[in-house]
Amino acid sequence: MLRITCPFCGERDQVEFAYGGDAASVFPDLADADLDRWTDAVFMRDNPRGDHREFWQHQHGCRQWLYVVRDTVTHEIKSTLPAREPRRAAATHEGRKG
Amino acid sequence: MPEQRSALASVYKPGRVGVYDGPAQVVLFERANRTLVQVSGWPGSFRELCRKLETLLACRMPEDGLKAISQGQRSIFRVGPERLWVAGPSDDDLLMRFDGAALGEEAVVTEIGHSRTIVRAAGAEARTLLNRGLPIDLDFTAFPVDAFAQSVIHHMPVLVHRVGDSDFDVYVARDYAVSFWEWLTGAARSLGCQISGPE
Amino acid sequence: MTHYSAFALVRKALGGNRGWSRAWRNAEPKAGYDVVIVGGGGHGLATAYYLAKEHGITSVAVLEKGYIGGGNTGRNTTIVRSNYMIDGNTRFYEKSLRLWEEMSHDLNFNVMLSQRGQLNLCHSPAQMDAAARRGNIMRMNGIDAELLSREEVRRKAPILDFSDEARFPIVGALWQQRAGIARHDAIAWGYARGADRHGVDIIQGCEVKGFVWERGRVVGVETTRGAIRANKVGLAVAGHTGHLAKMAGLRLPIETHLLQAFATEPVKPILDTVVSFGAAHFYVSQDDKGGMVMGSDLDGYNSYGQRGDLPLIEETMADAKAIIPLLSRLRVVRHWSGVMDMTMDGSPIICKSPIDGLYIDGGWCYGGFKASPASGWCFAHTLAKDQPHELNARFTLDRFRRGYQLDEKGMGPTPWAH
Amino acid sequence: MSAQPCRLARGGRIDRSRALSFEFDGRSYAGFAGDTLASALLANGVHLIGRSFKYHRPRGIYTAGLEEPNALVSLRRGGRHEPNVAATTVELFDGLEARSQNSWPALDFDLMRVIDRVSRVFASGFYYKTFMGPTRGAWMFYEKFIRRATGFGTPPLERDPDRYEKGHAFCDVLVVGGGASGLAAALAAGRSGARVVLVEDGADLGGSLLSRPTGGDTDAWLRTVVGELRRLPNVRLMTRTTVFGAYDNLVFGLLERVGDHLPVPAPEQPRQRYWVLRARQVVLATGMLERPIVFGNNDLPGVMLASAGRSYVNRFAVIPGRKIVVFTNNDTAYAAALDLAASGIEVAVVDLRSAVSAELQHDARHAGIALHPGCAVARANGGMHVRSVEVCTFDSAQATIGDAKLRLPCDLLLVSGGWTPTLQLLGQRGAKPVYDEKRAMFVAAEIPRGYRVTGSATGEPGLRLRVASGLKQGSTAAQACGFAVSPDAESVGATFHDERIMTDITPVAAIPDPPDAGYRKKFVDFQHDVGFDDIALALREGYESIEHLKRYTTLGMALDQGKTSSVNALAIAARMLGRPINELGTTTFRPPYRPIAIGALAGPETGLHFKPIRRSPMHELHARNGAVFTTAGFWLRPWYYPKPGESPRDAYIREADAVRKAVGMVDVSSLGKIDVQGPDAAEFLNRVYTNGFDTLVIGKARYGVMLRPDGIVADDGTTSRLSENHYFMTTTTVGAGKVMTFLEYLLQTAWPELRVQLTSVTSQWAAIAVAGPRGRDLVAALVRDVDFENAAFPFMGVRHGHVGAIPVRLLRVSFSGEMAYELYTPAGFGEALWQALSDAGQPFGLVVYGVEALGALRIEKGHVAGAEIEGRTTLADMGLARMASKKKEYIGSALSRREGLIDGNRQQLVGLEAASSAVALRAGAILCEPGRHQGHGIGFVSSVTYSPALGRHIAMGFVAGGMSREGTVIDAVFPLRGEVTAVRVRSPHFVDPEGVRLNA
Ligand SMILES: Cc1cc2nc3c(=O)[nH]c(=O)nc-3n(C[C@H](O)[C@H](O)[C@H](O)COP(=O)(O)OP(=O)(O)OC[C@H]3O[C@@H](n4cnc5c(N)ncnc54)[C@H](O)[C@@H]3O)c2cc1C
Ligand SMILES: NC(=O)c1ccc[n+]([C@@H]2O[C@H](COP(=O)([O-])OP(=O)(O)OC[C@H]3O[C@@H](n4cnc5c(N)ncnc54)[C@H](O)[C@@H]3O)[C@@H](O)[C@H]2O)c1
Ligand SMILES: Cc1cc2nc3c(=O)[nH]c(=O)nc-3n(C[C@H](O)[C@H](O)[C@H](O)COP(=O)(O)O)c2cc1C
Ligand SMILES: [Zn+2]
Repeated sequence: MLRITCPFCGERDQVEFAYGGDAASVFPDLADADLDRWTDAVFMRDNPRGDHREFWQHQHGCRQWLYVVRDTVTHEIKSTLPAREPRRAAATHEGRKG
Repeated sequence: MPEQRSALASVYKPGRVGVYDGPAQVVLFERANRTLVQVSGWPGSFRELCRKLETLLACRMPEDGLKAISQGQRSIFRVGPERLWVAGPSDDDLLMRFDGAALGEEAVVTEIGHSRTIVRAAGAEARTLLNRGLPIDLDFTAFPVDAFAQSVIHHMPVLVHRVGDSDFDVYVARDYAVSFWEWLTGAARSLGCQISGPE
Repeated sequence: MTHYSAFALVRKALGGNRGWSRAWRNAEPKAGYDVVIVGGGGHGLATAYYLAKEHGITSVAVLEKGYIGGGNTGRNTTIVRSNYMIDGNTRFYEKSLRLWEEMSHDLNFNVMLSQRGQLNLCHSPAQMDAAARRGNIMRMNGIDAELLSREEVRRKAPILDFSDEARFPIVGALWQQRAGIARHDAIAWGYARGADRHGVDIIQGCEVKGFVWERGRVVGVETTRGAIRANKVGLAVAGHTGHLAKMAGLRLPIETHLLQAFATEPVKPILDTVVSFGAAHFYVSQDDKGGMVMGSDLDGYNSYGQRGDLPLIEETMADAKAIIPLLSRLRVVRHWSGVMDMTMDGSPIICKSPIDGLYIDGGWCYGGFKASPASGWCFAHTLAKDQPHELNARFTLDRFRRGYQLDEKGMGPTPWAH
Repeated sequence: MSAQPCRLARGGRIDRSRALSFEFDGRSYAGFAGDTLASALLANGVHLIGRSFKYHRPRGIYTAGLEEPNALVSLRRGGRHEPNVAATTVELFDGLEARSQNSWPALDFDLMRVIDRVSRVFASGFYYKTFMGPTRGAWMFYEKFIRRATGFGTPPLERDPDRYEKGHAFCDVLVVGGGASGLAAALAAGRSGARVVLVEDGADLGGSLLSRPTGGDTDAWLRTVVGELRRLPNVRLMTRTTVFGAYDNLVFGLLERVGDHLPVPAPEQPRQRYWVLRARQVVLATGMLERPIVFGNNDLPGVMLASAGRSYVNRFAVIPGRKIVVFTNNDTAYAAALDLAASGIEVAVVDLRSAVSAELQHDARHAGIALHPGCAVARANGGMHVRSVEVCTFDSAQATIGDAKLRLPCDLLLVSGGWTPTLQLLGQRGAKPVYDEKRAMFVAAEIPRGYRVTGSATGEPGLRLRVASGLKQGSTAAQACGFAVSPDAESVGATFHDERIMTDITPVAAIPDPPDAGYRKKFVDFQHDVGFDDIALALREGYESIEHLKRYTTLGMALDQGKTSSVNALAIAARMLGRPINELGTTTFRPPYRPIAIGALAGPETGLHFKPIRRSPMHELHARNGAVFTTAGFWLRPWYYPKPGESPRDAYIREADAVRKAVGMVDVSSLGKIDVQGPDAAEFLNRVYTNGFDTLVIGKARYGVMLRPDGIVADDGTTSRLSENHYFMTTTTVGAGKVMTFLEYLLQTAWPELRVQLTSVTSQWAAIAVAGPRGRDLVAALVRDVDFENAAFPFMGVRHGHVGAIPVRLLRVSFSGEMAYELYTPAGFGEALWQALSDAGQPFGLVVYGVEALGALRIEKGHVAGAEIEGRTTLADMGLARMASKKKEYIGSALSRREGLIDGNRQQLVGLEAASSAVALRAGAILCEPGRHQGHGIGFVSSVTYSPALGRHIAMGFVAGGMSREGTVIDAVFPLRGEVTAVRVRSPHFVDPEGVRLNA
């Protein structure tokens, strides 16, 4: 069973969480109507064997969306952050893309 | 205000659950006369909001999502990074007067008093009982008095609050209340359980 | 090679069973082939077989990193059916079922196709409507289907929960008599033996680690047993499609997820059909040995780990008991899992890739066992003719960009929810 | 009831003061508390227990533990019937009933035994080679017979009356195994203060110590250690509990057998309890299991593992034979030989090794044991029970066998082929063991993080060292959890003198047949009847990978999962292939460690409690009003309210009709409700809905549609603006959870800069829709503080008022197309509001209606619902293209412009009506051009109802070309019932297309 450490609630069973999939593909800005970029973000995946950046929601807990790095072979969770934080960080560093 | 009807009204039957010798190891009852208000804010201004609440309620605000602050009849849970639940008796005039005006622009107040049913599980085996469905470590070292956790029991979202050495309050969504009650009393059968009248 | 028959069994038994020959040669890799198929599962082996049989292409190697049939072919719940509704899927899966029906004879290898019928249970009027639409499409395409009432379902499988205790009472079912189960290992071994007879090299313990390139074109593979050249390289590696495609620099509309399966102790026959529960994603059949073979949902997160976990195990066991209460005291003797290539619409991909010389057969999700023969048949066609057969014409990679998804479940691009 | 002819007068760990009676195959026997079914049968001289899986060979008791391959019986009756239970794992209770399996007509006379005579035809994989003719579907004919022949025991045919519980547990150190090393580990960890859970499969603690003679120094040690463990409050001892699986992140699945040792579980107690245990460190003290040697007729009743013989005599005071031969390739079996000889039984030892240590020779001579070194048992003789063994000379260096030397008469043959550490749990974690040639055993190689192995599971046979390693590993595990270990933690090291150390073994797995001996059956996997020859055949045919070998022969796939057979199979295959064992590798260990009942894992999630039920605040009232419920997700919703004798169809038609003619009310509390607040709420809604919400004025509601990112319609509902920054959104019942999650996803992952708060308030509000021409009159009669004039409270208006003291939020929205209001009130007032409406409604002709009538009304009005929003349709497909704002982008807008989504050939929503009022329409029908009923047609019928307003069946459906076909007649084809119905395409707005009624 995955035990995910929610930065707010602590280490919890997987059953409290909902999976949100690949966190590496980011939606383009809504104003960006480029079909290829949207196709890429919505349909295409790196699907790595190893570290995978992904979203989980602490659905039955604080309801935060978390940004998790997890190994897809060992299932070991390497890190967990509130999703809005890396996004914020990215926004200030490289300018907001979406 | 008219009286709220308990979601458990149709299934609540004080008395023993199952047959057993000796005293009950768990006592269950509904805490019917409680209410709940949610106050949310934003990262930049949440501290400020908490300070306002502290003045208003004359009590500290919780720092984390692990431990509630209880004072008198009120308990305050930080259910999210910028979100609080304030629980109190249903005639708590302060909670009834909560609104944006009292707390300012940076607060979002949502009345959720009808959305949860609150059940008390008390007694030596209360912890055993809850752990039949609750995936949270209730050991005293990990979950002392006033600790709380939002989690899930048999697919039903719950908030569990330790209110005493062997007393727990469970907040469950109202539409699940009957199923939760059936689960709870079912799981209690092997422990020796008494249902007392609602509080 | 020995022809298999009851007569041969008796004759060889009299000779102390010493007279049997190898089912397939243990081939050593050659320097090059016309076609190299990566992946020795049902799909890869069927492709090799049909390349040789239908297209006369016999300079073919199947490279398998482990042992043939050890991927999802050897770890699935073996349900075979052709009850697909979306145009593009329907006739492909029916072709597959027809190939299944000929397979034992064609291969001279009993794949034990048991057309015992499948019940797709419905628990609400809305589900019955959806089942009707599916069944009608099947019938219009010459595929057998029936809509059963609760009472008719009870006659087929009296051990399902028809009591007042059922949380999701059975309203009716969609029934396909020609659906059923088959022997998982047999199709790998049968196709291997068939392909071998045509001269195909089956090379086990040979993992593809990269591609050999020439002028932007794939002209072979790098393997743990050296480089092997090929005019065309076909991938049929199931859950590893994304991983191999990445070696070729391709991003695919695929995520790898794990799916579990369960087998119980064997008991005398109690369930004569395949049953799929409509109120949860759960399916069960009783195999010929007597064990109940069961499966349910994905574990729900990307994974290449071939092992499942408790949340889904509990869920599956609860499903099993909910639909067949009598299973309560039967015991699970083993549970295992496979890694699957889940596409963004739940339908497969059989096409030329954007890279010259590289062809893809993948995205089978959890439904590719039944597809093995038609997949091999169509992939062989695509490899041989350099263009798709009309049956796999819609299984393209660009359907996502173009907006022609084949979303049988209407789930959208959340593969873990398909 | 008979006496127990094979029970020793003294000794053992049974309770002679508690005599028990039990039945096997209808005969009564006596045993004692503390017996297993196997030991009690042996005490009564019963050795023949069942027939084998494939060849129906007689089988007896082979072991004294859960690794038992042979002695499978059926237990109990009715709903408690259990097939395939190993008699060695059944604790005896009074009145126990057991039956043998797989024989007909009787256990000692089984007709299917003929198969054994022609067994070579049924060699491994025979079914792949036959049953293919004469016709193509021939297998369907043969399969019936095959299925009847296989299958072992019979399944239960009644519902299981027992309950199952689940528990969640947490600890610092988990110790698996309650033998000497496990107890030592638990003690060391426990003394540090760490929270320790020790799990032992058996009923008693002690593991292999319990198989030693009673009264020795180990018993004293055991008492001390267990005594102290019981006193430590931080240590929990769980017996009769199996760790069946080691899962990710040090989470373990445990099964506690609470009531299996009783005739029926104690009152209110469950039969079994499934535990999910999360540990921080784990110590595996799982011991090791003995394995057989393979030789002719080695499956005969009366052949048994040496350690089992030792257990029976010492633990159960049973003498399993009067004249015993022990056949071994190592030292450990001498312990059994000596203990049995000490009970006054005649024992001979046949040892494969020519050189047996002087010490052993001395002990044997002293005990009067005849020793035959350098010899092998080549065959067990006897029909239903071993009568003698054929002993041949054996050259252990070459592993070659000589001629038969002598025939030793005996009635019990004990075998020891070496030991296999129990490493299944490590294997489940993907840590494959490696073969140690010298010790002839698989030992742990890589040890996963958090795991430790101790005791004989490491391959260490000496008791003193096992205890020492247990203490050590217990301490380090506690330390790893941050607990300080006191110096005395390891002070209970055992001081007792050590026993026979297994230093010397001649690793021979199978004894070749002596020259000119003729064909002999030699079994490797007893439970699946897989023999030596089957392995040879599989390898000959190229199934050389160890996994192919397993699958082709079914080796190790039975209930015992090869616990006694897999190492021998490997050794035999390695020898045949001329390759080292390590090169072949092992097959994969998978959970469960021992078979686990489905019911146990389902726990309390069964029957009506399979999934919880969500109930509306008015649920009880509906039930009292005779509602028939239907499911929507976890919700139960009133489907219709039949009057006595009324059919479902009549009921919904009556209900729908009354709404159009007077007024009706329906419970819509299950709709998802989301409170949306914050300065950016308007902007947020603009981004997630296809239409605009910033322009919505305060006090008004608007219908909105959301797309998935891929441009397909996801959900719909109304959203009201309560104040500048406060919106109240509703969603569909089934879509509620998904929508909430997706909105939070967008806010937190994509647009964290938006200041919006979302709260699910689905449970907070009861909701009632009142609809019909007299709806306003009814509502206005109750709500006195709102002006209901059309101008003051127009269509799509939102107001706040009271019914008596009950606060209500009123939305003038309409799903039915009638003049309608949705009334929202806090859930605890829902019943009171419903009752008030109900009471006040009589004069207005109020009817209550369910979701079927709701469906009828919305179809008449052309509103889409779940059958249309089915995950493949676009806004335009549903005729809602006008809702796609052109002024802004929103989620899904970019991809909704893909060519496939704007393809002119897409199927689009239309209304359909039966050409004649006598004809019924059906949902799920396929729409076709007249007479061209092939392929996928040109569309399908999504929703159907009988329209009371139109007096005929009407439908919604999707058809290529959509409304361009208006007025044409096409075929609705339903081959499942052989029906073709002509239908006319028309606007889906069947009733009041201008909206006169709802604006009235
Ligand atoms: C638990 C479970 C239940 C299922 N139930 C059903 C069902 O009931 N009905 C149904 O129709 N389908 C079912 N499926 C799906 C079905 O099993 C698969 O879709 C199908 O077997 C795929 O066949 P394949 O030949 O493409 O893949 P596989 O059989 O997985 O073969 C792919 C092979 O490629 C090899 N490979 C991978 N990478 C490399 C490399 N780099 N080099 C060389 N070789 C490589 C692998 O070792 C593997 O043997 C189920 C799947 C699972 C896991
Ligand atoms: N002559 C002999 O009798 C002899 C010689 C050499 C070795 N041995 C073996 O040495 C071992 C003794 O060493 P030990 O104290 O380390 O082991 P043990 O066998 O005494 O204890 C292991 C215990 O672990 C329990 N166990 C194993 N897997 C379990 C699981 N998954 N869940 C719950 N319980 C589980 C078993 O029931 C057993 O009681 C014995 O296996 C014994 O047979 C015996
Ligand atoms: C249809 C089917 C039935 C199976 N039945 C059994 C069984 O009765 N006993 C068993 O041990 N394994 C059974 N297995 C599982 C295999 O032993 C094995 O777990 C599976 O092929 C996956 O391989 P792995 O566990 O080696 O990774 C079955 C597998 C399949 C696909
Ligand atoms: Zn959290």
